[in-house]
Amino acid sequence: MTDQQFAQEMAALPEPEQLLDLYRQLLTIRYTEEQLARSHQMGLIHGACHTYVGEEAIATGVCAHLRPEDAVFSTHRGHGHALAKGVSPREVVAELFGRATGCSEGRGGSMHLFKPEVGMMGTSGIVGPCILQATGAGYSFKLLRSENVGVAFFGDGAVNNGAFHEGLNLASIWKLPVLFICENNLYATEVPFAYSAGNPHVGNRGPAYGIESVTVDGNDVLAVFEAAGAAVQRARSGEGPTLIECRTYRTRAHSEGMRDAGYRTQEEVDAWKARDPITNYRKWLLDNEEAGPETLTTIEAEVKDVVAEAAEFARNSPWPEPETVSEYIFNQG
Amino acid sequence: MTDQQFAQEMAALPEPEQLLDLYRQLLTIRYTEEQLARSHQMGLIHGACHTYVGEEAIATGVCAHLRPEDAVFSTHRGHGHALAKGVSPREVVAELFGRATGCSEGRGGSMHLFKPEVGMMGTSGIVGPCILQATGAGYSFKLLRSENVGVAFFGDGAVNNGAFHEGLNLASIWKLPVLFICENNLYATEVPFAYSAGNPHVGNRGPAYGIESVTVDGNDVLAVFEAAGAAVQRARSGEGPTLIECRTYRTRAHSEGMRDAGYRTQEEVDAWKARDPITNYRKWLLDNEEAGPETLTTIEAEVKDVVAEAAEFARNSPWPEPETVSEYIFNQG
Amino acid sequence: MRELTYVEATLEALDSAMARDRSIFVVGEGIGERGGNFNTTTGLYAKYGPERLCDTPISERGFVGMCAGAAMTGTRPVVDFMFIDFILDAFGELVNQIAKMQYMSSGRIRMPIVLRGAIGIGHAAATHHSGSYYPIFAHIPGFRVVVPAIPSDAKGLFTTALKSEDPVLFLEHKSLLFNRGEVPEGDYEIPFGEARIAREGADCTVVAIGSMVDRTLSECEKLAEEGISVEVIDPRTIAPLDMATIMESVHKTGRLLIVDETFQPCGVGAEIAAQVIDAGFDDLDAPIRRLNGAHVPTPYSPPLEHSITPQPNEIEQSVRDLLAE
Amino acid sequence: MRELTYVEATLEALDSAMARDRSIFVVGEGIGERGGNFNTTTGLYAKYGPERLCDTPISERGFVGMCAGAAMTGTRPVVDFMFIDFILDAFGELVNQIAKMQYMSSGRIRMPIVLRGAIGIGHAAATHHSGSYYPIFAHIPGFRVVVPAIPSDAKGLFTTALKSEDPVLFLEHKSLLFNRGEVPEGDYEIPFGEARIAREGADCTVVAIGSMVDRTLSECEKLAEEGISVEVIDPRTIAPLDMATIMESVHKTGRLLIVDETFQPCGVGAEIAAQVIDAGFDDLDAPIRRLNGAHVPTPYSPPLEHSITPQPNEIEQSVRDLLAE
Ligand SMILES: Cc1ncc(C[n+]2csc(CCOP(=O)(O)OP(=O)(O)O)c2C)c(N)n1
Ligand SMILES: Cc1ncc(C[n+]2csc(CCOP(=O)(O)OP(=O)(O)O)c2C)c(N)n1
Ligand SMILES: [Mg+2]
Ligand SMILES: [Mg+2]
Repeated sequence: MTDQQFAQEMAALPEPEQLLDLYRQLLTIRYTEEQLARSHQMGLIHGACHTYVGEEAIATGVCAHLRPEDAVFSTHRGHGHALAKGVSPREVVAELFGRATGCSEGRGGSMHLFKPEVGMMGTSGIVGPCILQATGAGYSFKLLRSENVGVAFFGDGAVNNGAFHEGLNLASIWKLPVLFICENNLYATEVPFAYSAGNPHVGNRGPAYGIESVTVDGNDVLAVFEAAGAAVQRARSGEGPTLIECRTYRTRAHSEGMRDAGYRTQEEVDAWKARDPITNYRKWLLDNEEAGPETLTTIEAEVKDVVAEAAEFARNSPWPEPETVSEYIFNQG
Repeated sequence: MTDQQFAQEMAALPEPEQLLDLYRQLLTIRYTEEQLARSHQMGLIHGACHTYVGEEAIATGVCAHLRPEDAVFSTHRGHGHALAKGVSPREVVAELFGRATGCSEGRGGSMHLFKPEVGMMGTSGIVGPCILQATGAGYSFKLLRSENVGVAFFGDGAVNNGAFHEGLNLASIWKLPVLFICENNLYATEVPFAYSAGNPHVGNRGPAYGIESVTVDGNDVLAVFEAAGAAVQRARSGEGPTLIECRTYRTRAHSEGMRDAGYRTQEEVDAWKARDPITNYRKWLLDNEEAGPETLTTIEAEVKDVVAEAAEFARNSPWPEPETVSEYIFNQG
Repeated sequence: MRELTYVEATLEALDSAMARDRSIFVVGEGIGERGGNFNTTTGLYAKYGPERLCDTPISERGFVGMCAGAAMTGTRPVVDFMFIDFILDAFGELVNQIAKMQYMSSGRIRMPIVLRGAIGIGHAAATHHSGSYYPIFAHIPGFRVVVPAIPSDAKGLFTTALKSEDPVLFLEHKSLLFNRGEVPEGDYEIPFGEARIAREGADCTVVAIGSMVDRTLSECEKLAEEGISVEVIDPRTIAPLDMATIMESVHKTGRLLIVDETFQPCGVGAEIAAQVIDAGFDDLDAPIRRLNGAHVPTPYSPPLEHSITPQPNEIEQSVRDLLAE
Repeated sequence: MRELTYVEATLEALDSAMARDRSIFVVGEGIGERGGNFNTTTGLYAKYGPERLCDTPISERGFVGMCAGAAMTGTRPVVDFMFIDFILDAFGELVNQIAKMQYMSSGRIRMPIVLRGAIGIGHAAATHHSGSYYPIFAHIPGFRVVVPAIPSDAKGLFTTALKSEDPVLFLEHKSLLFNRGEVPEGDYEIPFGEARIAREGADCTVVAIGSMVDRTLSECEKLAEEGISVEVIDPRTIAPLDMATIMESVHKTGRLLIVDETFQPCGVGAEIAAQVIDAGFDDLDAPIRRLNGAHVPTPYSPPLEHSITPQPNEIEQSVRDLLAE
């Protein structure tokens, strides 16, 4: 199937009322990340902190189609996925602050966010496993005859990893209900994908596994929404997995506090900043008269408050008790 | 590049005198394998024994282009590669008999054949590593500014493994002098490749890694010879790796003593037996008047003798001394 | 009581569990219609079909990681590795994901996965098909590690494994697979962390693991004729390890030998010895001795291979040495 | 003598070796122009270029297997993992290929590969970036396992590693990397298998590993004020393990404590204890004690993380307890 045919098969645009939900979601991620970046500078976050600034459209566009029973598996850059899947800013911020009220009760931190109650099955400090685990969720859902889907979010860096190859092939041969969402932000830390991959395209890798694949503008929330909608529909109706390459860019450093020079030019950063997914979507909403400026300003203020309150909540939350440190290793005993 | 363009770029046919060497090599593998199969039945071989019967054209056609300094890395089905790379039938048979005179001094057995002196860098009981190690040989050769090449032989089963993905990509991005020879015999033990791979073709996987790839008839020693010649030339002249899918079939059981029914039909086996690489090549030599029947009969008798003598040698060889069992773990100490 | 082989015993447990619990499925190479390289799934494909007996590509990392995801989302995978050596390609998934998942998620995600395979040295399988590696899994927090020595234990412990919410490594020594023994009918569970006293005795304690249990017991019969009374303990699970039973025995005998086919450095014997010397220092009348497989990759040739595992005469001699101390 | 940080010390060794030996090359993620996540290759890219400081895709299994093949064919790869945790995805290549290659080939193939990375708990790195895993590598035959505690040892041992024909795991604790210490100029080698007596003493022996060495030494100063004289031994290499030095010390002191951040079960402390109880039973005046990191995946939150490594007061108390026995 060509990309074009695939596009025609895609689900429709969001319903009007969903358009504002998308905007709210984009902002929730952006403001939370900016809050985390500030908190990191203040020493309130203890380990690494990889923000999702510039890539918000992807988690937002994909997760808009998901139910709590759908299972999301993510990476080191996973705050946005957790938020979009329904983990509250409170729980995310508190987790990064290392507090007992965090979504992993302080055991996880930035790279280990869990809330199975809403289908957030974890972020991972290791590149690769999320692809396999999403495939496994697909296996469960198929075996259990449910209509749920498994979703893996991963970076371009994971594409060169054996987990990508094995996971996509397994999902293909058993036609599992899985979405493989590659967030191609052109770099793995400072190593360009164009250097590290013999084939610098991801969206054309589907045929190597006999699965559908497509490339979309990852900074365009509506484009992501459309492609993901079609893929979710395919998955739920038993037609198997889809690989979606979302071309995007992270506009902050790889992780907070790290240098952000020497490997990419200021022009490149500026060009991508001009394609900011939130600014552009805001403009689209206004241009298409889907919302007036007051509505948007109100949403912005509301989200700001939610995030500020989340940081406050996190700061005031208790630390986990050292006595509990050996709990949860096993379910039994 | 299309397959056709690629074919045009290929090296020429073998020189006339080489044609008989190829025949001799094919027979050496076939007779040695048949000897090993008989010895296995007699209890002279102690572990597993995977024969190469039906696939001899591949090792023969590829290794005809290699020098002792070129490095071959192989699999569990590696007797043919060892023989074609210059390990003597004596050393192979003695190794399978577990004798001190074997090419690995009895430490290895069927799946661990080593003779670095002729560039036989090992067969492996684990599916996958040979792909990576051949890539590494390519890295060495590039760094050392030599013209040597690394060669990996592996089955269709390895294609679904992460090692394939990672190895081909690494060889591609650094343009390493490596040949990836996939011996697609349609099954991994009893599991059909058509079942286990979302994409049942191997020869079209090159573009996923930005490398050349081609499919040839693995039962046609001249076809393999041509494709390998072109690939070796490319590698030696710094143009990078090539993936060659050789379509073939093993006509004996996966391993000696194993059942060989229930997963493939007698018709399929018979059809492939009718395409026997040795019978067909013999016919080609006669039809094209490259050799008369007496010449071929003489070669056949000679090789038979060599193999019989090898078995005799192995039977009369001493066992390794248990006192030496801890030698060679480390180079020092 | 009727007798079954070790493999038949686990097959009975698996069949019964799969009949009872539709969320159990098995993955592996050749475990479908073929019934497994070691007959570990014979007949199940016909009963439960291809989704629940799922033949896989040679993608060990892939299907282990996949099964982790499945276990996290409501099903109960059993990974059948054929030879356990192949698990090493999935080691990252095991250590960083499977073992840690319950902890990282503060107990809200479960990891009911069983990883099974044939271990051990023998049959000239050579170094890529002779590994055991259980001391490594006991070192890592988060695994249950089961090494049954007899068919009835294999069945009871496998039943427990198939009901566990935790990741279980179920390791079956190749030289035991076709041994026969009495096996009760019907379902029964043997809890993890309870050693079996394979033989009672008063003069010396021998802890023997896996295939070493039978080898030790035969020597004990000989020693008994001379009036030497050896107590033989089979821990059955390496993690959790039933130190209480071992401690109690050493309290009685004052002497301890550990016989284990796997490598000595940082092995199970080391852990047992270290715990006994810490908590049972005053009980000891002699040094603690270990007999292990040689610290060497497994060689192929039979005389070499034979020389690297603890032999009956060495077991006997070690007991005599301890009694002479 | 001039002082260098631990990282500067290994960098000096690497630079010197690379200048001398053109067959040495380094692979890893961000070890090229960037100079390594922990500055382990700073400045070398400019000197030796992209072929010898080779940035890799995130293909740990791939580049480890590749480096195995390179080591087999005449070059000397150094794999820089940044965090050693990432090595687990290459475990199959390590155990089944790298560790066994010399043996399988009856010594005719060499495996001069150095695998380095940052280990250890600290800085809220959480459970995917806090592993050490060296007891596992000591368990497997075929590896040299090096865990330097001070900059001068780091330089000398790294120089030895870079000349070794055997596979070496060179493991650098994150909390030591930027510690300063006196480091001799020029090339020098420290042989594997020779422990360093970090402090002489007569009353009790403490074997401390990696980051635990300094932590133990500070406590010993306090105890010395009370007249308690502790001998502190830093094994420096876990494989080979210098048991002679430890044995000799225990012969003198009669008491032994092992302090190690890694997990207790089947760990290095277990191995040391088991060897001492076997060969040094009569030397012991007290049980052998071990202090280890808690047997739990590393939690993120600082108070939890802090609670799982052996703390100074626990070291002190353990020594006191042993002396009271
Ligand atoms: C297996 C593994 N190797 C290395 C790392 C170190 N690491 C963390 S993030 C990262 C880059 C990831 O790049 P990409 O997948 O493109 O994601 P991005 O950070 O660009 O979102 C690396 C190499 C890791 N976490 N896991
Ligand atoms: C990593 C790994 N998994 C499983 C096996 C068991 N095994 C040995 S041979 C084989 C089939 C290999 O098939 P293929 O690669 O197509 O080679 P063929 O035997 O057909 O030549 C399998 C699964 C193995 N050796 N290594
Ligand atoms: Mg990226
Ligand atoms: Mg095959």
